[in-house]
Amino acid sequence: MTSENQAFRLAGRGVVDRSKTFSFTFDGIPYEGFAGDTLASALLANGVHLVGRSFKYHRPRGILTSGSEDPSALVELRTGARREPNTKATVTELYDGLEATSQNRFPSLRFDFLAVNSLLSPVFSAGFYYKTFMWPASFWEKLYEPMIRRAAGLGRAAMEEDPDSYDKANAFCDVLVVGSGAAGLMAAISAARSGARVILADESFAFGGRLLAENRTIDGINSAAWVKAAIGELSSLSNVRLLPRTTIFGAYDGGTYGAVERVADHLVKPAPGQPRQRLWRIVAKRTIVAQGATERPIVFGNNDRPGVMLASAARSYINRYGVAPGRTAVVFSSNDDGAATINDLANAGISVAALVDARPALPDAITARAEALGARIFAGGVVSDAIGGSRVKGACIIDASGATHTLSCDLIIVSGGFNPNMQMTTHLGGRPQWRDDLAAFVPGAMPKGMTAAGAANGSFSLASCLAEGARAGSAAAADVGFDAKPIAIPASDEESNGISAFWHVDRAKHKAFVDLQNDVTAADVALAQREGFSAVEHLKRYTTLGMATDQGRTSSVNGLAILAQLTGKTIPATGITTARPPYSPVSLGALAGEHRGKHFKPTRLTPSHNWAKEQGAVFVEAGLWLRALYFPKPFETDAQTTVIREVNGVRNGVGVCDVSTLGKVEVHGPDAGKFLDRLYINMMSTLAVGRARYGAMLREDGIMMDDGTAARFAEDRYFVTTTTVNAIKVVQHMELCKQWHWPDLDVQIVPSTDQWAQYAVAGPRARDLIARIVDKPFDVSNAAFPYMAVAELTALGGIKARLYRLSFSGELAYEIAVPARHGELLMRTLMEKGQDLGVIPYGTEALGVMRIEKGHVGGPELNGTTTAADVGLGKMASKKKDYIGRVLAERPGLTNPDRPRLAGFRPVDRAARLRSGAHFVGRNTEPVAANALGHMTSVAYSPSLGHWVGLGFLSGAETRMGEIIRAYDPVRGEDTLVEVVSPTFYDSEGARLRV
Amino acid sequence: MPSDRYSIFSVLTEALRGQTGWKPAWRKATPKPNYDVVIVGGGGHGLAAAYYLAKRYGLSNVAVIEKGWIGSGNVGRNTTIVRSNYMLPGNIPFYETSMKLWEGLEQDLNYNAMVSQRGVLNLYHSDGQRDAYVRRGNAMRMHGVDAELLDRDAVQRMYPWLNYDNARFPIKGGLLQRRGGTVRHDAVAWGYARGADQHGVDIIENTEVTGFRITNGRIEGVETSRGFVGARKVGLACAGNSSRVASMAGLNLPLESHVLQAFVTEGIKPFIDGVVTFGAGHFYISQSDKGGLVFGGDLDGYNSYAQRGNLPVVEDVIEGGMALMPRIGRVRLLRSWGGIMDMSMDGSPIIDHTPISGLYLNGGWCYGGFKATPAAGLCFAHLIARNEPHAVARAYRLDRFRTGHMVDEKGMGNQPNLH
Amino acid sequence: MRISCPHCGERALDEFSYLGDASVTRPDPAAADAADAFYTYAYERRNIAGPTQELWYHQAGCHAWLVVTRDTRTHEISDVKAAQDVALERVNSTTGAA
Amino acid sequence: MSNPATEAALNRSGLTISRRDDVAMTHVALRRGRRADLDARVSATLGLTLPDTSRTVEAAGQMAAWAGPEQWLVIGPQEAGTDPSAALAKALNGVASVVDVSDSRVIFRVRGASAADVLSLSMGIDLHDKAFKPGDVAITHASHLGVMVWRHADGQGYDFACARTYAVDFGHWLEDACSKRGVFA
Ligand SMILES: Cc1cc2nc3c(=O)[nH]c(=O)nc-3n(C[C@H](O)[C@H](O)[C@H](O)COP(=O)(O)OP(=O)(O)OC[C@H]3O[C@@H](n4cnc5c(N)ncnc54)[C@H](O)[C@@H]3O)c2cc1C
Ligand SMILES: NC(=O)c1ccc[n+]([C@@H]2O[C@H](COP(=O)([O-])OP(=O)(O)OC[C@H]3O[C@@H](n4cnc5c(N)ncnc54)[C@H](O)[C@@H]3O)[C@@H](O)[C@H]2O)c1
Ligand SMILES: Cc1cc2nc3c(=O)[nH]c(=O)nc-3n(C[C@H](O)[C@H](O)[C@H](O)COP(=O)(O)O)c2cc1C
Ligand SMILES: [Zn+2]
Repeated sequence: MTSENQAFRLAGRGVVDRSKTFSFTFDGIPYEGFAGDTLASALLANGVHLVGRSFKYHRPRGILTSGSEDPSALVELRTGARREPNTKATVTELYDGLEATSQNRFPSLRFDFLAVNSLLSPVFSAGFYYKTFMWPASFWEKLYEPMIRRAAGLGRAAMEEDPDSYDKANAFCDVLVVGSGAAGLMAAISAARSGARVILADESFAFGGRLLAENRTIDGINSAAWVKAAIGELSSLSNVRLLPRTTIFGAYDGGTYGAVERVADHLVKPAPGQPRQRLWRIVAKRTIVAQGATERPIVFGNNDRPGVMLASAARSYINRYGVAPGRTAVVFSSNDDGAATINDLANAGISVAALVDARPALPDAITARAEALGARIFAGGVVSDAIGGSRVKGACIIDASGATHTLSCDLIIVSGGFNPNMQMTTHLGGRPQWRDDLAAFVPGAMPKGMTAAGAANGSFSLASCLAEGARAGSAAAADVGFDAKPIAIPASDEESNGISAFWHVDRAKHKAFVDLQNDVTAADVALAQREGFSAVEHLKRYTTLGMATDQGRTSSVNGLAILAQLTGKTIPATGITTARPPYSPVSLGALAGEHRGKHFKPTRLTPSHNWAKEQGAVFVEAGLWLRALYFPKPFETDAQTTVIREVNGVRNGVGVCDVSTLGKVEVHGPDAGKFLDRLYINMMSTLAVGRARYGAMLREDGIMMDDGTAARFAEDRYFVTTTTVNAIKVVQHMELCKQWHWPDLDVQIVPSTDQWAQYAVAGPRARDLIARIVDKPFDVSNAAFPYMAVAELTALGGIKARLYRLSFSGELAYEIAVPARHGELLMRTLMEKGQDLGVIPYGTEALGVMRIEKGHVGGPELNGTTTAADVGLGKMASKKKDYIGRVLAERPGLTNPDRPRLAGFRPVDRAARLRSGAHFVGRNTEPVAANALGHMTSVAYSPSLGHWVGLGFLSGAETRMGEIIRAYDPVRGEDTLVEVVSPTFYDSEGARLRV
Repeated sequence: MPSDRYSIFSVLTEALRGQTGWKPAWRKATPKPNYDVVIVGGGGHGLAAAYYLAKRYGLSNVAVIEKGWIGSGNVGRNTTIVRSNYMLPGNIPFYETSMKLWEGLEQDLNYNAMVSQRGVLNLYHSDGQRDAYVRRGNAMRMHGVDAELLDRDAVQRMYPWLNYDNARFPIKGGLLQRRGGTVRHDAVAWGYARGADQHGVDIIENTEVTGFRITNGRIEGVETSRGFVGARKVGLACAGNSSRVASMAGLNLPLESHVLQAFVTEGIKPFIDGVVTFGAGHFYISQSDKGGLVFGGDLDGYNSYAQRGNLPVVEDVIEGGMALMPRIGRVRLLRSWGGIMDMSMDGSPIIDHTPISGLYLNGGWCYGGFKATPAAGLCFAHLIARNEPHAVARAYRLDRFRTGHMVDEKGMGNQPNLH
Repeated sequence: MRISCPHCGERALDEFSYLGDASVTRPDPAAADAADAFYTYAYERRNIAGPTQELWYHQAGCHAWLVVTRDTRTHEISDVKAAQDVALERVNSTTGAA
Repeated sequence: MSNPATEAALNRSGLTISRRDDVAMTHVALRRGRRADLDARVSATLGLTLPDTSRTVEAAGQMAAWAGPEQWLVIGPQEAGTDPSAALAKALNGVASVVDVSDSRVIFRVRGASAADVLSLSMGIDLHDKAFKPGDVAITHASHLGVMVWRHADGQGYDFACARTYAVDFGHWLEDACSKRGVFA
């Protein structure tokens, strides 16, 4: 059923499904098309050629191609949160309900204010902005640049979060075939028949490449029917994965390819749970690039007018989509393939007004056919200019003698020859090679494992595509060990493909565009050359040629050919710009996949997480961990109140804090002690079994790396902890020391962070509580289990446990650990059994307050630039042994006594608040950099002292005790007088933790 | 009369005569036998150094020797962010000098490199990050540099469409330097080249330095792919190739070459006004005057001399982008590329003498040397002309690692792939 | 890039992390020139353009350190060994010589 | 699992996901130069030979999985009142370092004929029959999460051991991979 309004739909042609009519709108106007159409073919079926406006001059733009190379048929697809700017109508698969809008125009596509830019184009030449907008200087920020920026870009990004989901997947194969034209299909079949694992991907929704677009015969049947049979065979094989709608966009090291599959782009929106697109990482032992070739236009006057179309595109619209791209055509070519388009035009009932070919002589068959069609033949002629505004109305032709002819037509078909799609063969650094006979670049030296076949390889005849594809497929399979036998090459009809290199009509009267999207004209190329931008890469950057969404697929070779003419160099000596991934643009959503929003990074939960959540804990991100920051009571309205309560609860009673996030590592083996001696600045081999020791580690450059404790459970069994943030880094460092520095030490390292739920139980009543948790007869008295004692025991009635008499808070404290699965039980039991003791849970905020009160260093002090001496641990360093970092820690810059050292600070006005990040300057000096003495690293309101306390680094800290200095914080508008004091604010003798 | 001074008048005049009167922006010079100074490397730094040598230090018998086309290195492939929001006293005055030079660049060069001070905003997501930014902001303010601390609401007013509500690492605020922004990268190279050329500097392209002539510990000139070129002084400004070039003089530098990728999307109508950096994922973004979103992230993480990277980092960077800006999911990546970073062992640069008399080094710029271009050029010129470091570049000594005077903003130590 | 871990087989780049030059080893801390040697070891880099031996860590896999021979111009990997094996050989050969 | 829609999707793709909470896991690391002794003692205690390559071996309800060079995980049932690691530590004393890691990881089990197809979409290793055979084990990551995976001897399923603190995230990923991708692969 042909809809009436598809006035340009051809009866009986194409592979669209006429039983499925789809409605769509363009700029709000409703149209109809068929399943199997692209937006472009459906628009053409309805006679719509004007689809957009160009970037700089806002000139009307139409549909130049039928593929992913299109520079001008860009639309905004969909609306609202799903709006997709710059979508190529030529590859947008039509679906029922599709909505598209033209872009870069105001107020409408036909009447666009900024089209005046076109009048100003003599001023807006390439690079004009570098030469102007400089006076007066202040106008740049306020006027010129905002103006330039407003004009930037084409389509508009959605305003809201992308509502669709994206997926990632991995695939492995023996042979990856990129492209499913004649070459790709034969490659896939020959490789697949050998049993190799094959992936065949094509960016289109239909397999077949040009075989669908050309009216050809293979093995006696129509090429589209042949494709169907070939795909039928491939889909029956279990060793083949077919990926339609999938663009291989980049080649990466080690045979890795990036690909994007448009899973649901042909639907109004994805089905529930279905991703919109999927990123494939394909690992291929061998890859066959069978991506075909892209036709290039010829540069002539007004060659950007809607109605100017590539010959191959016209054939696609006729043969694949059954659409007539116009009624009367002028064909302008430089090669047989382009010229032969008159056949397809005529078959579709399009009248051929003229065949203009830059070559002085044409093959007889073509001449004869043109004559038979009644077309005027201009051998050795050119189309100098298109006539018409928003649609081609005619063509200006200059014949071989120089005479001018004007013909009317609504279609100008152009063909300047083909550029193999070999971009991906250069992604890993290869350079393409020039072939004079084809007037094109073809793949040069290929990366390991990659070959090219068919038009991508410069083999343009169908017969050679079929043969080369088959050969490449079996060679690839054989290469990776399959018994690949040569397969029969199907017979194809004959063709001629002569070409002469022709790029640019220099007698054009109007602007002649090289890059249609970025509005780069032949004159711009000449100007750039005149101004010295004559290296291809300079040309590109100065004029922006080839930098638009099509990446110069139809323009860059023309541009460099024109440049070569101007400089008198050959094209290969002129060179070609570097191609980069992606081969065609890929949505950011697909590249991000599912890792966005809350799932941007994994979340790590502590063993007491569920319990803490029940308690209404407020959580904080600590690296990948979620930790309880504090546990507010319903009546507590601010965090400060809660934290003060928690600190007081610990200092006066007992509190429990989940410290399971500490990195934990089992270090075993006869040489474990020796090994740890080399890692820590202090001695660990002398630690008695059943005891723990605080230790510090340096990086090899002498700077503090981490601190923690080491406990010794047996002669050959240590258990060390690291800070939460450094857990992974320290294990990696230990493995390096073990495997690389000292492979002769007999030591085994087992990361065990997740094994243990570990809780600090702290406060004067901690012993009472712990005694109720550990199993009898374990004795927790100070005498039996003193400060820094450790033990393996059981708790909660037979559960394996470890007890450490360690204190971070400065109170009598323990850390008790049970296997993580019992972590929640332990927390609940502690709370239950401690009820009468007034037990409370406390979070990392209270933990932090107490460590600052005690003057323990933490993350802000161990910031990667401080030495052990800087943070007050200088005395811990053993003089009797070597350890990582010892030698370089002795460099003068690190031992200089003027280095800022750790000190404590309290506000002179005890009611004042301290802030970290403030800088210190002398009380009576200007707060300028030259007078800076250090900075505040950690602050807390100390409930124990009733005022704020701070830690920080201060030059000459030892000699400034008691001095009053300024803590200057201009970004927060604060300036506070503080007194320099010892960093230990609370129980400096440590009496409380030894009771 | 050819138009060699750029102005609105010359542009209009040329518009009327079909743009035929423009001269090449710089001459295609061929090497002379001898120069006072040869600069190796026609990137931003080499060209700027030559310009200032000629303009400020009166040395015009200068050549810049570039192995490819000028600007083919990192100056032509960076994310164009300029800022002076550093933390350490060794860095702030230097980068602020650079910022001031940027601010007067167009008038100085008579070339519009589109210095665009639309603000650089560093987001923070935790109290610890906030405090580190406060420390930095305060240090800047004490050096007379602008810095503002924004809370979450203020950030939301500037960029309402960032991910505030459904974020793994919620935005808590940011440190803003309003004077920061972007500069049109290629134009920096071209503008300095044109300026240097006008002061008589020879810019010699497609000529590779292949060795050094050194006699009794003194430099005498450079061997090139076009023969020997004599020079009393030679300055290296080879960025990612510094080690390779210095090794020809027998030097082993505290540098590693790493690949950093950058990305641009299809052009879309402007919506990101300034530069935004995402503190919880390695990601920074701005929008170019053409409309492309220009962004980058982490190093690929291995030594490389190939100007390209691999897929995992592409994904990683874009995951950061989507986490921060969920509205860009349907915007498409247009192109990705890589540059070779001369990563130093503390993340800060080196502008100093080498042990070879007359041979000077400008390197170690890591992924932050674009913003430094004017000051690096100036300080390198000063060093070469006066034989002593410029006051604002005194911390950038080559021997600072030996003596333990590192300038390590990030605290990552001698592990350049972690900076 | 894909690295063939001798223990795990070929894996994607994102399973590994990189450290640096494997041709240098931690100097003797007791030597007279230790300060110099450690400076060179920790800071100076040969940073070769071409085949290099480098230390990689199979972070997301078996936690082995590897010595990977890789060309920094092409990223092509020609050899991978377990670092511990290389180190043991080094230790044995020096003790053997002593 | 938790969500009925997921459940339905799993049913459609013929998959089951379960969590094995009843296992004991012991990390065994060779002490230098004691391989022969270790083999002998393991054989005596567990009745199996520790694999040298990335394989699993099973005997009498116990499984030993290669877990890195010179390291293994011994996995067996967790029974009240017994401590398999303690027993193993005693048996291997002096020839291996033995650590109870039963709680370090959580084991998820995916079974069903299409398991490989579905999981291969999202895992970084090749799960094809020829590449990852029954009994093979791999330490790798899936969707940013570290995991040790082995294929069941009958080829019909996989066990995934992931770090306990990431188990919630990992469980989500697994459900998601198996349901959503199963339907739309
Ligand atoms: C992706 C990326 C993003 C970045 N983003 C930013 C950013 O946002 N902000 C910022 O401040 N910095 C950024 N940087 C860093 C910045 O680009 C560099 O630090 C800076 O450009 C280096 O100085 P240069 O311009 O002189 O280097 P280059 O432009 O690399 O110049 C060095 C020149 O030396 C030449 N050369 C090398 N060897 C020889 C030889 N033997 N003979 C002759 N010539 C030779 C090279 O060809 C090259 O042209 C980024 C870098 C990259 C790659
Ligand atoms: N006579 C001539 O001058 C001439 C010139 C060129 C081509 N041709 C004809 O064109 C055909 C060429 O056959 P062929 O097989 O080499 O190419 P093809 O153009 O038929 O097929 C290439 C296929 O690759 C796909 N593709 C391209 N890049 C891709 C990517 N990155 N990812 C996924 N898919 C991608 C395309 O969608 C297309 O389907 C032959 O029929 C040949 O005769 C003729
Ligand atoms: C700030 C900036 C913006 C860019 N914008 C574009 C662009 O709009 N289109 C484009 O094709 N390339 C763009 N590029 C990338 C360049 O084309 C090119 O890839 C990059 O300069 C590296 O050079 P190479 O790819 O030739 O090695 C941009 C580069 C930079 C640094
Ligand atoms: Zn491994």
